[in-house]
Amino acid sequence: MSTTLPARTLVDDVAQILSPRGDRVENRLFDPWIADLTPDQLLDLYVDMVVIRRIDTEATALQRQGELGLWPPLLGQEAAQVGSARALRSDDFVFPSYRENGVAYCRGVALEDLVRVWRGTALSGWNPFDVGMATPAIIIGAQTLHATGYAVGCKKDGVDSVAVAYFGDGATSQGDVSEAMVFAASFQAPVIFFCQNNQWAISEPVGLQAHRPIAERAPGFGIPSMRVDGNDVLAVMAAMRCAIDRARTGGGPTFIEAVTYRMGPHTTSDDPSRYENPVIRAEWAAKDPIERFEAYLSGLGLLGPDVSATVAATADDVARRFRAGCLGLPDPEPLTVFDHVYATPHSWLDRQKSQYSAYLEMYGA
Amino acid sequence: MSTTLPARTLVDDVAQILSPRGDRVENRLFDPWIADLTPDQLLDLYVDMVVIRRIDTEATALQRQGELGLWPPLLGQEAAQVGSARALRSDDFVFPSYRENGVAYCRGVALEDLVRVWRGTALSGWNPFDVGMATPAIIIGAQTLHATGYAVGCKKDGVDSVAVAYFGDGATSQGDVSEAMVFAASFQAPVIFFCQNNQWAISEPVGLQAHRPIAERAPGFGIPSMRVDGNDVLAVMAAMRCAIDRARTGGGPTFIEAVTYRMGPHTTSDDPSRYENPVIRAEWAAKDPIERFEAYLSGLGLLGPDVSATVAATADDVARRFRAGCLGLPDPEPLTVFDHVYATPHSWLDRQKSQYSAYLEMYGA
Amino acid sequence: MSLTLAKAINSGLRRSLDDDPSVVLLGEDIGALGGVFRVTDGLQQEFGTERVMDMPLAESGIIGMAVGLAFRGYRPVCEIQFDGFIYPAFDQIVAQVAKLHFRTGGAVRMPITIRVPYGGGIGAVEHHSESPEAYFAHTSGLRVVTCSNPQDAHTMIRQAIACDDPVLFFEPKRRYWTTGEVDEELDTLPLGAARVVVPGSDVTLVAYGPLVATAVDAAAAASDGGLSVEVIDLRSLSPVDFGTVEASVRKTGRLVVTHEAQQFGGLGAEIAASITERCFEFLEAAPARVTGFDVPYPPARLEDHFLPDLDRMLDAVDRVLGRQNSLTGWRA
Amino acid sequence: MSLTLAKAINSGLRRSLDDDPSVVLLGEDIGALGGVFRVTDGLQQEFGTERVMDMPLAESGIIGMAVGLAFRGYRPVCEIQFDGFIYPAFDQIVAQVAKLHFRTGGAVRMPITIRVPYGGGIGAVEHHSESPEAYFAHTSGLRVVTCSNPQDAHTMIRQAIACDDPVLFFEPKRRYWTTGEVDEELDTLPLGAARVVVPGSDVTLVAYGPLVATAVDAAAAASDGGLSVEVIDLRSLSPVDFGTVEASVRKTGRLVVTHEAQQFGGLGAEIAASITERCFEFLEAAPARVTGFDVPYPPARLEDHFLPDLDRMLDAVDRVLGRQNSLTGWRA
Ligand SMILES: Cc1ncc(C[n+]2csc(CCOP(=O)(O)OP(=O)(O)O)c2C)c(N)n1
Ligand SMILES: Cc1ncc(C[n+]2csc(CCOP(=O)(O)OP(=O)(O)O)c2C)c(N)n1
Ligand SMILES: [Mg+2]
Ligand SMILES: [Mg+2]
Repeated sequence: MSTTLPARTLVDDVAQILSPRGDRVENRLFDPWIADLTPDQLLDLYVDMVVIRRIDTEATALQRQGELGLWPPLLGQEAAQVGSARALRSDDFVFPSYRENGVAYCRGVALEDLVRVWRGTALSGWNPFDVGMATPAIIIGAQTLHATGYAVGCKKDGVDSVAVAYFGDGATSQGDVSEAMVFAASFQAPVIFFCQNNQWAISEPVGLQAHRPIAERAPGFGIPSMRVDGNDVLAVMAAMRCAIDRARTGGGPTFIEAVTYRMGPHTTSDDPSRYENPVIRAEWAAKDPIERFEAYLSGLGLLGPDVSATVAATADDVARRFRAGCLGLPDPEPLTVFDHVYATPHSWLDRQKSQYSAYLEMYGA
Repeated sequence: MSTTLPARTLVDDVAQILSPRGDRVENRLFDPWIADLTPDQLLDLYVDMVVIRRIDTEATALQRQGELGLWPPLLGQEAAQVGSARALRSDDFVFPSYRENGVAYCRGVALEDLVRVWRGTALSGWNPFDVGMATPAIIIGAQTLHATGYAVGCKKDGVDSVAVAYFGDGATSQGDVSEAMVFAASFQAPVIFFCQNNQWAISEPVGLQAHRPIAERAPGFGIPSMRVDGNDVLAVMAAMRCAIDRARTGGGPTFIEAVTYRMGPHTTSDDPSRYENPVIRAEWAAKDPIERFEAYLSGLGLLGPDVSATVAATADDVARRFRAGCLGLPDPEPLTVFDHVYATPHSWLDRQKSQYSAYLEMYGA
Repeated sequence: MSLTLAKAINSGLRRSLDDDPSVVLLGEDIGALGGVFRVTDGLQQEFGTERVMDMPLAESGIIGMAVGLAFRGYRPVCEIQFDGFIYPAFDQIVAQVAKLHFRTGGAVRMPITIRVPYGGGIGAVEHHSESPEAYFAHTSGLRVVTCSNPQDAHTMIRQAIACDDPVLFFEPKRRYWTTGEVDEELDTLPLGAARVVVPGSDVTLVAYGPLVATAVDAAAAASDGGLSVEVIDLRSLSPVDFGTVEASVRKTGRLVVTHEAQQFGGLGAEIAASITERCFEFLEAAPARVTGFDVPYPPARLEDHFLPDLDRMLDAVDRVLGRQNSLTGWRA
Repeated sequence: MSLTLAKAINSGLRRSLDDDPSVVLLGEDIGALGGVFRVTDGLQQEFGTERVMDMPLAESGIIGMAVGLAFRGYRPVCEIQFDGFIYPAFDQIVAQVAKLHFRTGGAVRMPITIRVPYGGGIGAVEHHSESPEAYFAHTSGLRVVTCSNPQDAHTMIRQAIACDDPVLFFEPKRRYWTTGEVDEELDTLPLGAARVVVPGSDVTLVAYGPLVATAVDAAAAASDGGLSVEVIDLRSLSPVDFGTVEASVRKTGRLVVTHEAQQFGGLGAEIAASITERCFEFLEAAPARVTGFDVPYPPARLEDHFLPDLDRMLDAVDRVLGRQNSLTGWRA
């Protein structure tokens, strides 16, 4: 299968495999990349999306109940996250932003680990090396450079693992993201820039960041790009598999813009009623990634009432365990505030810790 | 005259009006933009280039003699600087890097003011508002954002002045330059990004910064761009006039890549023998901007021996005055080190100044 | 008029926009949303998108563009959404905003105000609770100020915007909802002046921004124990009004400085060192510092330990008084 | 073997590249050119372009890429061409390099060395003579060191590279051409330790990097006048080896700290404040600071005034000894 892409933006229109109504659309470039998917695998993608939406809804509820400090919903972006994450191997490495909880789930992050950061018990929920995925990056765009450096390392090591940077439409304005493209092109790094264009950076519409489709930016840096319907899990997977194959076989970086919509608030602290046009929101609701895939699978006869009931039960079970895991997270011990600042002893900090320990002893921990 | 440019790179090849041998080449887009140049104006461009080269040579000599701490030669880039600077009005504003001494000369900067920075007597050679040009920016790329902000201000003020950012090929890797393009496109700022691609960033060839021609980068940001022979003063002027006209008439930003070659060292501290291929250097020597224009003007019958002698005498005279101006620059008074840190009184610094003044009094200034 | 600190800044911004057509507001989400803390609420509606401009998501771009606008005669007021997001703009602030007036021998002024909601105590995720003021106070060419109450918030933001120098304006985000009387006409202190907020005679306690309220509480608690603690609200961090601090220490002979920022190389060190230089002979004890620990800002469930509180302040008061305290008998 | 300081770093880099295949060098112009100061001279030739990599012109990109390489198990050594060009990378250094180990609870190490030629005295243009060490010393999670002689330069760069924490390695550029004996096998002091370079009993003079040589000269001059000045080369700026400084001050009772960096909020303040806290009762006078002024680094023709020299150090020595000095009788 060819991995050569034209230097310029691959697709001028948003590429689809499924129409918003769930009809199969012919796509000569993408079709081969998903031709091998078995009915079970298709169903797995569906289950992933349903479960992730359930986790996301539950997390929002937990935040409303005061159990989480904050939560960044991914509602509406399930296909973009599942389709891309499920294209990866376990030896690949993901550098996410803060919204990739769906990706994290697919990488095998434990349920309670998804919320440590948002409950405020830790700054990271998991060990990145256990799951091949860094923990949330909050500084917009910074992780795109990390992914590039990691990919350069893979190339040095002579392995065919790849790195993926996830980021949003707003992030494309940050200098770091452009620099990442410069470095990735310069060193032909096996990295995929996966941009979820969910139309918003908090209250700012994508039009403030870019006057041209975001996918058009990469070719000028020497990086081929694709623009894909981010609510079409198969199209996303096809694009991602194509890009990954290029990276594994020495083809260098690829940029993917997954066009989607943030159906929830930016975070649970946000109030989109101040800036969002409900008409446009309603239009996007009609393009829901899960409903679309449901229609497709039903058409294939894969989604009878039995299956649907099983999936719902699975999702409920995950939600229950997720909630229990969250509520069971212990508060960290006071003196751990001094841990892991350095990997080796640091006289100043050691003294400070010793003094605070004396303080706690005197006044009671 | 139309100011509409296609969104994508305007010219795939490097646009010329004069061949390296000085023959007139037809160029349908550019020709109209220089059709009005009179013989006198053509000659003026020539004199500018000759004088600037003379100043540049003199400055290198002054540095070798210990009279300047450093000098960044612009040898080879005379056409790029003169052609662009002479397209501007006095109410336009230039944000240069450190190498734009030719531009500064064209903007009317006094001869001795060109070297204050390089002699180390001041951090700026001139008052930017006197000549419509900021003083050298050494942090690579930072000035592109200043130009963008200035241009947004012009637009706010409802005037048709424009801003120009000068920078090099290496600068295009800096995040600030990409951000400047984002902002300029977003606000449709009347700014021209003028990149002198002189093939080198100190010892690094342009290929390390970019795998595609630099002019291709802007369109992805929504900014039309042109790639022009930077050793062809007429082509540069045509491109610049076209871009300026777009900016003045509400057409927004334009990116120009002037393809040229740094014929000298990066600065007088540099040793290109460590990294430069002399064969390629020799190829570029054959495309010299002054010789080319000389041939063209001679062909037009504008450059007889009399004229040449006058030009040489002018250049000699400028060089003499330049040298005298440089040697006459006074050292700053010790206590001026505290001046202009703030525009309004600052108790801490005022105290420090007073204490150092006491110190100087005790130990002798 | 009784206002929250956030609303007091909002009204200060409104007055500045009203008074001077060269004032423009730049920032992420400051328009329709009114900023994530609603500090710019309603201003874009009132003054239009040319005066209150939503910016692309790039802090270096925002500050760099402000520099260009200042060249053109504007007086930009930039909002950095949270303390931890100022670093991408560090180069433009430190190498351009701070230096351009000096670089150009006074020809180019940079009357830029950079508003930064800062500090912890709101249970936030990483990068949303930092106190980076020392970086900027150490940078020649910048002024750095911070407010602790609605009246100062209103007056100082207007003074900062009117100032011909660049000003970093740090807003104590956990005090945004503190309410207080605001008189828009009141203009008692210059921007660079500190204020004695609680007079006292035994110990001088210097605080600023979010910790002023805590320091005042500590002084009240101390006073219950028969101690007279003088609390100074520094307000300006560059320059520091050492005259006011020195006068107090000459009286009390004992100094405690508190801030949320990390201790090593923080403002507390400068205040301790400068006061020691200025009135060594008046000091009865070494100045003590009560600060955040020298760790990155910790997760929310640990921030109560990181943040200086009343008890830690009182412990330091005991220390400078030579009374029993947590370090009595402590050995490294 | 007698080497210049620059060559001593070069040989340290070579040994590190030799000893550990995970070491990679990243920077602008470090390959064919060997760096603008030739510190990496010959290394790309010897180790190839995969170990010694010229980087695109973007400091944030360089450090961000180093972070990714560290994730992958590499030990990147980044060169920032001059002090004043580190600020575009500030966000990656402060928000990523410094915090990742803490953020991940120790799972991800950042053994990144960032080499920075720093300081003035070479008659350079703007941004080429700065001393930004205090910004980094104030940043939790970073280690900051600086060398003053060829032997330390060689040993310390190897220790920094071998260290599992991120290290800012400041190189005193005006001392690059200082020559001295270098023994590659010598490894006497740990990276965090200070060194007494001139023993003395009357005054403690603390210096680091480029000013150690000046301080030693000052001590010699003082000794001609019958004074015994103890000079300490700090070497490590985070952490500071306060044990060594404290021991000295307990003996002398008098402290002078000197650095090129601006004074307000600089390292001198921290050293003065910490030493005052640790041995207040031993101090005979307030610690004095001899530093660059609180102005942006000035044009070359003024740098001799900006930079602390022997005379200003001796003036401060006189001050802490209560002798006649430039501030005798001075009033604000
Ligand atoms: C450097 C930086 N500046 C500002 C912010 C505040 N902020 C958090 S998310 C966000 C919007 C991001 O938009 P986008 O990249 O489109 O991602 P999305 O949230 O839509 O997934 C902003 C401005 C930040 N986290 N980091
Ligand atoms: C932020 C920053 N990093 C590094 C440097 C050091 N430096 C000075 S000029 C230069 C190369 C610039 O190349 P280019 O942009 O092509 O301009 P040219 O010198 O060729 O005119 C470098 C790396 C700098 N001045 N600023
Ligand atoms: Mg978005
Ligand atoms: Mg160049």
